[in-house]
Amino acid sequence: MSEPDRSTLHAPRSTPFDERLLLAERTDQEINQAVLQPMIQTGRGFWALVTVLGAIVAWGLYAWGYLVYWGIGVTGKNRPVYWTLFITTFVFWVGISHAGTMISAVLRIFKADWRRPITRGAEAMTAFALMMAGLYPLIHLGRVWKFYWMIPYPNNRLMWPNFQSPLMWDLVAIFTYLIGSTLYLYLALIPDMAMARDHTAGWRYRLYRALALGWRGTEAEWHKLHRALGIFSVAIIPIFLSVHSIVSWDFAVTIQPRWHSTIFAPYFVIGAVYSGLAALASILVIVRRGMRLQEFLRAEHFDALGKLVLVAGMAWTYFWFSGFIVEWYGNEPVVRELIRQEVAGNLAPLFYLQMSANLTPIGLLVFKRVRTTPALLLAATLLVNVGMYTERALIVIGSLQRNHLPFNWGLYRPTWVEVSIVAMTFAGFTLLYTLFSRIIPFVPVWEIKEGRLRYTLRRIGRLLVPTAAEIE
Amino acid sequence: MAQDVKPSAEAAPRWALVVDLDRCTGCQACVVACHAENNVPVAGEKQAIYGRWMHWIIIHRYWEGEYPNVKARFMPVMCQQCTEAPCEPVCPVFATYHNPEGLNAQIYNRCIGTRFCGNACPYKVRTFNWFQPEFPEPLTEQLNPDVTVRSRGIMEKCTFCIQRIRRAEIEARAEGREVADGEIQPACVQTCPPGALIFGDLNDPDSRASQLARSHRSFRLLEELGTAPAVIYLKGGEANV
Amino acid sequence: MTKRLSRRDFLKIAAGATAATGSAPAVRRIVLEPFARSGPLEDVLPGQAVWYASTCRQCAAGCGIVVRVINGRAKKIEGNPLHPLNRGKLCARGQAGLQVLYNPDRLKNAVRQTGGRGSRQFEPLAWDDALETLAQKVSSLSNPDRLAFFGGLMPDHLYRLTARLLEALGARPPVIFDLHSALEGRAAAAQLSQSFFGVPQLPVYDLARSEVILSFGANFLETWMSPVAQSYAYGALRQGQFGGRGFLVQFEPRLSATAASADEWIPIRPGAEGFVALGIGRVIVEERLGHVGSHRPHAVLYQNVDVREMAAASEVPVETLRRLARIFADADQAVAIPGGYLAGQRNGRASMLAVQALNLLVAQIGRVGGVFLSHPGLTAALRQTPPMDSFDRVLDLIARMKAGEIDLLLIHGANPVFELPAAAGFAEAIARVPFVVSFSPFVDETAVRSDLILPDHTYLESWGYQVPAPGTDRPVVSSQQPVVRPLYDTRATADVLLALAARLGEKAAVALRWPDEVAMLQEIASDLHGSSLGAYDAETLAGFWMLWRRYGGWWSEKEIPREPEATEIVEQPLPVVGPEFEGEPGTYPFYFYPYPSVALADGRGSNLPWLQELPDPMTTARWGTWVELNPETARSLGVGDNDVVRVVSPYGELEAPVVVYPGIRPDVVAIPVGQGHRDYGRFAQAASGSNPLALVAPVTDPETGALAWGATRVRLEATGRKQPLARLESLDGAGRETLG
Amino acid sequence: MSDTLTLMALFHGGTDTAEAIDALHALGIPDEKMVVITGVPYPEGALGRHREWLTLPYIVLAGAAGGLLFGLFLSAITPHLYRLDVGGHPPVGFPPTAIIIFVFTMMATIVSTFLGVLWEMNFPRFGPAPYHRLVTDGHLAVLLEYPAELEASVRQTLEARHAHHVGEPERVAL
Repeated sequence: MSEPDRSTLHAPRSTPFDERLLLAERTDQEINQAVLQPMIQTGRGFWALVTVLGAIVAWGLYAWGYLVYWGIGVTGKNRPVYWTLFITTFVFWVGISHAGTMISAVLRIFKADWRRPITRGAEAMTAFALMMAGLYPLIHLGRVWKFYWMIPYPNNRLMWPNFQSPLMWDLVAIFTYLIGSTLYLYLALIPDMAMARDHTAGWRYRLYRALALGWRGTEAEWHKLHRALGIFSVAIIPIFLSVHSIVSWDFAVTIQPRWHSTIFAPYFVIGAVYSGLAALASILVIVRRGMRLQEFLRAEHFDALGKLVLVAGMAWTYFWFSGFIVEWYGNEPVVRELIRQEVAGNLAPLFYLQMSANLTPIGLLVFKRVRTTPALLLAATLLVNVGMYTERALIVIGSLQRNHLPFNWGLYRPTWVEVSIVAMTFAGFTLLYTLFSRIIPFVPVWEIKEGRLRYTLRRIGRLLVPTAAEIE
Repeated sequence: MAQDVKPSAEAAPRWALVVDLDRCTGCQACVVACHAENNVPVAGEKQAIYGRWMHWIIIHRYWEGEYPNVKARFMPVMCQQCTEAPCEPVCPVFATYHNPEGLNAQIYNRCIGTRFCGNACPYKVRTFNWFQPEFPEPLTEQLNPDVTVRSRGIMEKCTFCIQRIRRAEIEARAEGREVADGEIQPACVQTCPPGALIFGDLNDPDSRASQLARSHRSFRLLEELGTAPAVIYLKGGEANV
Repeated sequence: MTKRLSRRDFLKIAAGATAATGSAPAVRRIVLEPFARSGPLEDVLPGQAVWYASTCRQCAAGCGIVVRVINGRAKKIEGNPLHPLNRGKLCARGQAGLQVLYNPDRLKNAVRQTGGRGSRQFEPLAWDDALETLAQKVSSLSNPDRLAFFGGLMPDHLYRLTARLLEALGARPPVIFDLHSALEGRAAAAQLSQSFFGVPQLPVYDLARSEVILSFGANFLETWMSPVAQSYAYGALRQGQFGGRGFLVQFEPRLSATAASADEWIPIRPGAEGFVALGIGRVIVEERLGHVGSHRPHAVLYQNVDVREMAAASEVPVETLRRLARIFADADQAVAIPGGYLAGQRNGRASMLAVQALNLLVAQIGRVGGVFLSHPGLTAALRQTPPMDSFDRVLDLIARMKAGEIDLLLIHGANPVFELPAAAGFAEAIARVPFVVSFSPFVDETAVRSDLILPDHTYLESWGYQVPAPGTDRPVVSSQQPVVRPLYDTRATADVLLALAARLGEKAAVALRWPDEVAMLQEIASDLHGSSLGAYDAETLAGFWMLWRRYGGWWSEKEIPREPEATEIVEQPLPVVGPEFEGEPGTYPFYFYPYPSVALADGRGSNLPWLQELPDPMTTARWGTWVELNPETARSLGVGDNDVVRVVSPYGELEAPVVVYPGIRPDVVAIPVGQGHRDYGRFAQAASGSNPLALVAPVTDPETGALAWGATRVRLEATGRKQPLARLESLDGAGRETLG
Repeated sequence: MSDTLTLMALFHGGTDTAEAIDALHALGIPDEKMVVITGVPYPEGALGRHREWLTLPYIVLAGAAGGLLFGLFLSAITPHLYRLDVGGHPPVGFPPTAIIIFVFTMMATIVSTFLGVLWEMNFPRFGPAPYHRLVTDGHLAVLLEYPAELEASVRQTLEARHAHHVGEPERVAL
């Protein structure tokens, strides 16, 4: 850390606004530099991190190869627990991916100005999380070398895939979401690429020049870009809703007790938003410190984000409860058995971990101090994701251990292969994100500048309050 | 059995397996017969301990009461060949589908191993090839040429010995006659010493299977799920009058 | 008139016959072929399935089988639909026969064990040299008495040859013993018939047409005697044409699969079965139960029986005895079966007599639904079946071996080192024999201890015949023919003996005059030619021989019942003998119950992967050995499922995981037989398990001399270790059918 | 007939720019002769210029329609091309069809929006174009074409609004 940064993001009470307008005193040039500098100068820590992550990914790839060579048997799956950690992690990553659009699309539509500095970080998270999620449907296949039979074209014997299968819905929905979020990310990136192009040399210049596609910033270009982004942010929201609903239907369409539930779709979506926003908060706290972006990512951003997480958490609790009460009251034998396992059986540890890890943060985030203190916020949001991961494990693995015929019940023990591959995706995600933050301006410079344009200081009595112009 | 007849298959037979629980002695002959007929591999002790076994037919054993008034009952469970099979629609590549004879066909070479069908099946009768099956030489000689040996990563399950059904149908056609009732016998039915398994066509009201299916003892496994299985159980412990 | 047959006719017959036997399938269209010795048929029909009829040798029952052969490779074994014994049905072990033939651990040629016995270093040996060595060993015997032959499950013709050879050499007759038969109590049962009906023949119990069956320790649906035929009958008993449902009561300390199928299971004190039978008999006599009053003359049988005492001794309340007595006596058809577990007690004979007497008492002998003897008919001549020897003859042989009175030991079809109670000391004894020759196709525990292994063909490659024992409702001979050419350079032991005899010359050569076993079989089969009884006949001997192979034997078309008449023995009061057990009740509080595994029988099945993987019907366990404990016993011992316990008897000990078993007496510990092989192939050795015979006391029932395998007491010690057992069922499921 | 000149001027603030543009209008230089290049998107009309009409929405609609048809083909037509019954379901059921159609419609919408906007901006265009690096540092560049005779007045107008770097636009390779 070059410049000494304050232990908390708190503004001195005396001048509540100056920090908000801090950028106002900076010239565009300074802003550019503030963004580009940390990208260009990478310390030893960075390379150390990259090496470690790279090693983990490499090991994970080996594990995958081992899995393909010997067969699914090297995982802990058995009858009846046919889906395990892979699908759990798949659901988890899809969940994480939901924050990006939530932030940049929804907030763009509602003209929430505080979104500006964090949109890009969020969108990048979406794209990378989806890439990781996309691996699992392949990894978990018994014959991955035949995966292309799921691609909608008349493959061998002119057969088309079965569009009644939720896995097909999954495939296309996730693919769509991946394309969507990537294009969205890139579209909003073009002007900044131009900016970077104008201020760099060497390979970076060539890269940025290519990515800028010859952007100049004429009024027409700006206008068209805005229109496109407008359409995107409207179009991507239904997609983001559909994706996790479809993932939930992978489970809900079967008659497996505990899976066969109508509330699954919204429950999964809200859970996704909860974990996604939490993950975003954690990442922002880390990146902010790592890349010295204190100027851009400030108290009010984390405060607002924290509030969103809080709301999502409450909504999740509500949905969880509405699902649970019906199951509990219905008292259907297998479900009853599953609930018994959760409350007092072999699933109890996971269940209590899930509940505590999901509910505690809600309690914490009520306090502004927590929302605005990096360490506390990080703790709270990481806890959320521990909870959400456990929740997915309980739904996927837990439910499968029981069924209508007690004779056929089973248990599950993960193996090193599964753990390694799961670790691989976590490392892979971090790696992509780290590299990304060094190549792409982490905060959308033009959006910040645009936002800065809208503020003027207005005097109300003794106070100087910033007021945003209601123009678009 | 009207609800078993699919409109798409008016003329076609509806193969069904009747399991008379009153006759079943749990002797396991059917299990080995199935291994031999369908090239079902063995999992080995380590895998077996972990619940990975390959049998297409297993005999559930249920305990009732406590010593000394304890009773044990046997219940052979194989693929129920459901009419409304939950395992079929979920397969993304049509590896499992409903054939015109009402059988729940599993196309091994289509299967990519999502194991979705395994989760969807409420009877958990689908077995997955966790590893490449091993047949140390010369055990390969025992393999039935009429049935593929499944590679790793593939779902498999009881087929009602489709190869035997086809063999009988072809023979009958060659001799220009109908397939006689009782002529088709899956391996398990053929060997069952107490004659607890009866195979036949439900669309033929006179077939032995149909007659037994009409018995007051008959029930389906997990009937309440509405999967309309083609395996019909006859309750034990009472006479069939 | 004689029936000439074409293959087409044969189809009809196949259909007709199966319809006649009333077996489930109305039609079974399989064309059976005789195995042509030169240029087998399958060579001319590439890819075409050919069916050969033969006989199953997986146990002594002698079921008829047909084998599907494609391109000279056996693909599937099925029951012979024409065979009156098993009527197209086959048990798990019979189905697994393919893996005997194609077992990866078979010996591929004759071998000599270089580096001494047990070295497991084998050196291939040309058959000529092998025979030369053998002949030389035999002729160099100082005294023919120093030659001993230990046989197990032998085809009849081989037994004949052996007996003749030994006789010609002046040696003692072969000792025939295998664990499976001992567990069935074959020897004892034969003796029982001998003294009861005057013939040493195993009786046939007409289960199919019986209304009430009292089964005393006879697990006739699993391994006892002729399980397939009995299961077939059981099916008829349950859902017969007339809709009736017979009533089956099983007396056993452990709820076997048979008991599970029974209407009533009475967990009886080990060895007290006789008391129950006597009690019931006494009640019948006292209360003049039954219709005919036929028992008047038999009152004497029970003169020194007191019902209360019997009830007390057997822990079966008097009311139960009364109830059962009434049910049994009132039934039109009722039968009581003395099972193998009785024979395995030191009061075996007394118990079996008491049980058999019940049939006499209610006049069920030779009656429909009662006890029969299988009619020999024309097959009488062929009935030189190996008499299962009782255990005391084995002990006597062991003693002679130990005393160094045996110089040459020949072993066929048995694995005494594994099958005999370790305490009997066969392993030590065999070490004292200068030269041992095994005919086993596999390197089992006994073969490893021999100098020479001259592997016999497996049964699917062999010729032979067998008169099923116990037979069925008509005269039957099952014929055995090779269904494939021998895979390896093995040689039929019968041919080896013939060649040996030829080399030895003189009396031996005269006694064994046939050029090869087939010639011998043809001669034997010719006895049956020209009978009008048979299901078929041919004009020429050649034609007959062809059909004999095509049908897989010879049997009468109609059933010919044979009503045995009881001997005078039944005019004396029945003996009341209590059981005795090895081991102090104080130190060894539990009765030890080693029972034959449905899958592995006495252990000869444990080299077949299919059978290793086969779940035990009751525990659904595979691959391992386990200890069955009553839940209460387990609780008092502080152990649960998969906890390893040490089982200690005065003669040895073993460790195995516990199976908490609701269907067993609290004072009984049951362990399945079959596992614990040190040799006998990869699959047998791979399985985690141990041989319960290490615990069994080598004692006999003084009356019959049968091995009293149930007469040992043990104690249990928890080890604190856990060892998961490969169970099919989920232990969490707790054996429930539904969650209800 | 007099030839036209082009020149580029940089401004510091939006206000100056706006005034300059109005003045240039006054000189009779029409909007289409002017291009304003900024590093920051200025709100609509901030520089007092009119909007031109966009084809983008129509491209998007067309794309969406195409996606819908493709989805319809996959979910409703292909099941008939190779008929296979599953689980007692009809070959084509409403819910799966709805999902597939929806997803493909959205996919097409997104993709067509992206391609559409690139097409509208006729990107990528790397060739040299009049541009100034200072733009991304917050300066506003006005690029204008005018008849030679207005030279003096134009320059003077621009000076008056504190324009700098006034002169022949350098064509930068973008």
